[in-house]
Amino acid sequence: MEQIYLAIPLAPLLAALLAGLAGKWIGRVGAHCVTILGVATALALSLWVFYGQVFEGAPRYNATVYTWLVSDGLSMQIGFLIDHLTALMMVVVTFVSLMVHIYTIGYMHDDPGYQRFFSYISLFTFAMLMLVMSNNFLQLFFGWEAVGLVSYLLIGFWFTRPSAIFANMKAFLVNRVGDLGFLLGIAGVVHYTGSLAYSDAFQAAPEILKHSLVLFNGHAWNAMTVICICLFIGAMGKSAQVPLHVWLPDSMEGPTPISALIHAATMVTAGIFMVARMSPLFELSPTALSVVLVIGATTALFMGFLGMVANDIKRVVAYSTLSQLGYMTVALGVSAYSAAIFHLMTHAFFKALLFLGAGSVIVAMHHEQDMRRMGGLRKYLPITYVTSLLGALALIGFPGFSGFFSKDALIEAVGESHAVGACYAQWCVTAGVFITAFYTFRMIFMTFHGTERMDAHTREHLHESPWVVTLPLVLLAIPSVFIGWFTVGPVLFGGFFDGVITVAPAHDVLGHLGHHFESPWRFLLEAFEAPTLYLAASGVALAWLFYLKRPEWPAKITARLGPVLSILEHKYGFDWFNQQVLAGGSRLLGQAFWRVGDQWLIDGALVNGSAKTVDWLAHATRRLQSGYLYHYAFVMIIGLASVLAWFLWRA
Amino acid sequence: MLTTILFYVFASVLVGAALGVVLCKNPVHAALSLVLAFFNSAALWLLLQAEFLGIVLVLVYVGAVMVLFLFVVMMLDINIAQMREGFTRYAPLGVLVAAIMVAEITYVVWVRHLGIDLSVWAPAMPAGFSNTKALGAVLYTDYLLPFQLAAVVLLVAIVGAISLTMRKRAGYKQQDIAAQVAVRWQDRVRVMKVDSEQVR
Amino acid sequence: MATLLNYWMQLPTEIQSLILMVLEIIGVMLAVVVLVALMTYAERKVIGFIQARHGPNQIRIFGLPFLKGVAQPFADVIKLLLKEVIVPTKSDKVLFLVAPLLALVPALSTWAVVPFSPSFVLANIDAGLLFVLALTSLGVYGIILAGWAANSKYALLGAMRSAAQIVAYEIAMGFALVGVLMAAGSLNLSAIVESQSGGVSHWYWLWLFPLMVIYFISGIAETNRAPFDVAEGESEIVAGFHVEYSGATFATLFALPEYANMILVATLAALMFLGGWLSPLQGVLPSSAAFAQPSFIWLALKVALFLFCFLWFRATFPRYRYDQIMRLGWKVFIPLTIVWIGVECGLAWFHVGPWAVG
Amino acid sequence: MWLSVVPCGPVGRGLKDSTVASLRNLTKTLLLGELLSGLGLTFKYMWKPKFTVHYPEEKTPQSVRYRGLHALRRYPNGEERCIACKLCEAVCPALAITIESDVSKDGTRRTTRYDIDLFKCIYCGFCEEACPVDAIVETRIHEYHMENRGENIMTKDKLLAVGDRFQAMITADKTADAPYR
Amino acid sequence: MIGLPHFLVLAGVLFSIAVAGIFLNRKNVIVLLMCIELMLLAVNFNFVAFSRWLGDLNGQVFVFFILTVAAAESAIGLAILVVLFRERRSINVDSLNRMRG
Repeated sequence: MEQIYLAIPLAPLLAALLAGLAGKWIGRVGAHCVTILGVATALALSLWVFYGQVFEGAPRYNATVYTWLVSDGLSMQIGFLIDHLTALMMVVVTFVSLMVHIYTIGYMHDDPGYQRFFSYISLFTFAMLMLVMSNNFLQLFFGWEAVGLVSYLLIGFWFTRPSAIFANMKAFLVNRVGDLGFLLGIAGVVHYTGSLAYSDAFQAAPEILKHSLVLFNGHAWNAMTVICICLFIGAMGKSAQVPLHVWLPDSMEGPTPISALIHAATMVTAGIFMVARMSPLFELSPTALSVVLVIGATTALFMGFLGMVANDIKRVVAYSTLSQLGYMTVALGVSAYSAAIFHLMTHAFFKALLFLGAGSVIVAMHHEQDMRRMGGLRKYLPITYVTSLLGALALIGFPGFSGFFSKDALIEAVGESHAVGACYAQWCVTAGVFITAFYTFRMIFMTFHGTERMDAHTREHLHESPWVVTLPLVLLAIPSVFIGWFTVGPVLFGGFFDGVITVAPAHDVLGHLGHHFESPWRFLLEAFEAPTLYLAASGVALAWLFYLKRPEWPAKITARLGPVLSILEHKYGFDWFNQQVLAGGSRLLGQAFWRVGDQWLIDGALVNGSAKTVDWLAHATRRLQSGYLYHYAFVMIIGLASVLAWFLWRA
Repeated sequence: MLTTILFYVFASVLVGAALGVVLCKNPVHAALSLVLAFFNSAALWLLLQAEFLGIVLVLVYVGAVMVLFLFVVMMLDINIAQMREGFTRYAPLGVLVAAIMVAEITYVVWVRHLGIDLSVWAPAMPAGFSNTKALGAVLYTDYLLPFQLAAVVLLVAIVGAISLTMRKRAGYKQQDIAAQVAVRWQDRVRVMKVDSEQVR
Repeated sequence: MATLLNYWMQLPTEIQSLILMVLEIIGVMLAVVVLVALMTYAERKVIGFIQARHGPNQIRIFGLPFLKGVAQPFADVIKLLLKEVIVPTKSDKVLFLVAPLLALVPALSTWAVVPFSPSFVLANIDAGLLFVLALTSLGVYGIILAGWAANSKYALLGAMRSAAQIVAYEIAMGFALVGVLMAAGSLNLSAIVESQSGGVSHWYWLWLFPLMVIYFISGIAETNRAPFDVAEGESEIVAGFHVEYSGATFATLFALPEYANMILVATLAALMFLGGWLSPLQGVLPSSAAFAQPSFIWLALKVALFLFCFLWFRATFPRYRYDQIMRLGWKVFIPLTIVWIGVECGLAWFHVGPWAVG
Repeated sequence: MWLSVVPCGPVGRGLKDSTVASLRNLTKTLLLGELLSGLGLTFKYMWKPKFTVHYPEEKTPQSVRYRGLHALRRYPNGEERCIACKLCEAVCPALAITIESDVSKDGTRRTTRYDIDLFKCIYCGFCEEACPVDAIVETRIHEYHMENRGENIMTKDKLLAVGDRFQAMITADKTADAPYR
Repeated sequence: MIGLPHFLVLAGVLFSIAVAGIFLNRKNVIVLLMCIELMLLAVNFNFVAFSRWLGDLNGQVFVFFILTVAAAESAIGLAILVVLFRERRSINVDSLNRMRG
């Protein structure tokens, strides 16, 4: 088995290396063939592993493959932890990745960096697999950072564009902030447990609880809370939670396939996955869970608002991703880890679908991303339209679609929760449903319906995307629609994650819900009694009204709601805050350090200062160094007399 | 009594000679004063029964080093007037420093005693004591390595002095004496038989 | 006479010995001076003979009919002493006058340590050989100062030549004496002579023959005698360092020290290589025989032999060129002496020959 | 320089020849052969009889033709031979002779001045050869000296005095030489 | 009675004269060298005197070495001087400031 587990990440790695280092050699076809083969292998093996884990009841695998080094008793290893969670993640990652690979063939068709791109996304798959498969913090961190690195490379894939460079720098820097917290969390875990392995850390978790840290003005914090919050800060970075979400919309500068792969389906879910994986720790700290909950709820609602005003098709999808990540985080916050993972899975499918659909539209529109120049694409891109519509329905939680099951279960779980902030979270997520429905269909309507606002040239060249683009759309649409039916029962309420995710009995909202769960049908019917469905419907309706029926209304409303819109258009000022306050502050600080510390102290005082001192001394000495022999003789003699005198005086 | 007289005679000449070294305008006279100083020092050392060193001082310094000095002084065209510039300007300083040193040394010698009973004449040497022999005995046993090092120092000084002053002059002819000696008449002269001319 | 003796007896013994010492010194010095005078006569005579001439043969002592010409040097001395001493205008007058004395003093004072017989020596000091070396090295001052003080190009050049030559040959001379010193194991000249006792084969001339040759030739060079008399070099530099001297200064600068040094070199050679006052018949005749006894006569004969060699060489060999003289001194004699000292060390190590060392 | 390490002979000679010669040369040099032979020569000459003539006491023999101090001769009757023909003055290559003439009391032609500058005279004897009356001659006298300035001029009186004083010797010499002229 | 202090003071006076000489004859390298020789002589005096009074020959051995080194020093010094004179036609110390910093 170990070879199989090893093969799963190594196949994409090998493919990535081949495509990246020998890209010129193997050519475009060779590059995509080899990477698709690699990812397909990984998918096949993942499916096999998943099958073995889920249906054959294979035991949970936890073993070290390679010991990197042992330092002072701390062993740094590479190992695999294969259980239901991992298996599920592996399947999701490899599947979406494979779809993106295939899709990329079409999407990146004329790009000069073709092989490089394949190399990157394959490398990304490897990194993500390493992340999810790891059985210790070190490897997790490696995967975490590798994912960050590849995302940096991919966002800046078109590195000639200043905006891309800005975006990848932003993503990288914001992720650094999260990574610092993550690293601190890992350090805390290692400090208290003395081991990097999950199993040891989770076993020793109750021990950590006994410690407390004095931070911030003498307030004693429970060590576990601190560790968990630190870890969650990492998750905030990766999963783009407020306030570390700013990188994600900007990262849409990258090519669309990676938006689908990284910023919708996989990388951003790393944080969710990580928190779920760390559930034994988080469960011990209600405080941390509440933080998670509040942050997630805030993200879920307020990022949705932003989606309402965005005009860039990819940004709309990106904000919806943020919002949905908020939903998942809320689920984590209420200890409904299964719900979070479930939503992660369904979201991976339909969000990848939406992104790829958007990409298809963008390709068709010759890389025009502004929805205000679209409209009526329905008849030009029928497959894209249908699949996108399905994705959108799944996203808004149309009954029966996968998103419905996951989101509804999630909202209900929040409702069941008694955690601090649960009320706020429930309000947020419920309102979020309406928002989601509105902006999603706003996008659909603006893109595929209504008047055709594109220019004539573009319109003449409008045609459906090639099969390599549409095939992944179709393949992703299927699970987007149907996967909820089959999985809602076992995953959410069937003890799928027993022994993998720990939930304290007091927090077990899903267990509570599970008592009422009978079947997906029943679940479906119950939805009609809940307000969420109607909220979603009204959102769709409002979108229809604004963007199809009365397209002039939004402008009027916009005029009325100037300040609110301004806030939304400025994305609540996060960017401004980051740019001006944080970055500016940092710059100021840096400038201060530069001026005072570097230029004045180090350069001036230490480096140049020492040189100048030497120079000054040398100049002073130069005066002594007259070159006249007798001066030296005089000095020697006078010195001799003085020394003699000193000896006499002293003795 | 005789020693005392001799000491004072030699010492006063020595001091006078030293002053001559310092004050003489002409470097040749200064060098000669130094010779005199060395000579008197040698005499005083003989008084201290350091015969070997006394004679070596004369042999080495007076006989060789000072000749060298005189050589150089005489060969170089020295502008005496220029050399004396600043003499009076620095005289007070020199005298001051010298006076300070004299005072210090005198203080050390007369006041501090150095742990030696100063009032007595040095212990008499045993009969048949040969300063040279004793010195040789020490020099070739305890100080063998330093002695050889001193020899090396001298050798290096010789080589250094020669290599410093040696210069190749253009058009300087040298003879190879070995080759000259090795020459035989057979190499230079050819005996030829020449028929006498016939008168027609 | 008796009263004089009585008066003498009343003097303290220190004064007595002091007076005796002074008398001895004066005696030796007078002897040397007289010998120098005779030496000049002998020189002229011998060279004359070698050149098939008669040499001086006119001046007689008080007009006595025998020994015609013996008084010639005394006549010369009187002539020189009576002549005017000319001091050049631009010369360093004090040094010009002091230089001859500086040449004379070491030449005469060296005699203090020379033993003339087993019993008679002015100062029998331990480091006699060193003393000799030290004082011979002083002779150069007279010459160099004479040359410089005269403020004449020729004089200065001659002085430089002479001084360089003396300094150069002093080393070879010293090395040659080191060989003797090693053989005798003493620096005391009397001890050196004593250590050679036992017949002609015990004298050092046999075992140290190269050293003797080198010593003697170096001695010739030291005294600026022909064929090493380039310091005078009439053909190039007129008369060298004494070109400006005349009268008494000439006599004291040139004649006296040169001949005194010649005699000294010969004496030392005799002392160190030919057994000094030891009889050559020591081992041949029974030890009680009169001719086997050590005597001043033997020393005188040996010295005479060497002195004759001085004259003989002068009459035989043409003058060396200056660079050849230097080459001979530095490149031939010094290495040779060192080589022979090495040979001597080897011989002493294997106890071959009459060595004190080893 | 007598002591040198002797190199082999010039290139191109036979090995044996040059080697033997070099060895011989080397031995000669090392044993100071040439110097010793030189010394031997001088030593030998020291005992050779002296060539010196004890001059004031001994004198080397002189030819009758020896040309020394000048003299003016007279006839046996005491009359001066010189007739002031000035041939000697004319022939003198060193222009040492100065003659002035006048008629004498007895009406004959006679010199009033006959000077020979001995510093100029090169004792060639041309004057003697030129003289038709054998008046001016060169005697064998060569041991003469001057003590004052001007004494180098032999005046007529001095010359006649010399002739008078050594008349016998001059007559004998000329007689002895006569057959060969 | 002559004691050790006599010699020591004599050496001290000698040394001081040499020191003064360096001040006075600051322009003449040869005299400077001679003053240095004089200083060494003064030091040697102390060695010899102490050696005599302490009955320890090591002092004289030191003098021996000092003589050696001083001889070497003056030889080299004079050689430098000769070379210098050849270059500059002067031994004026004032013209020897090429080492000026």
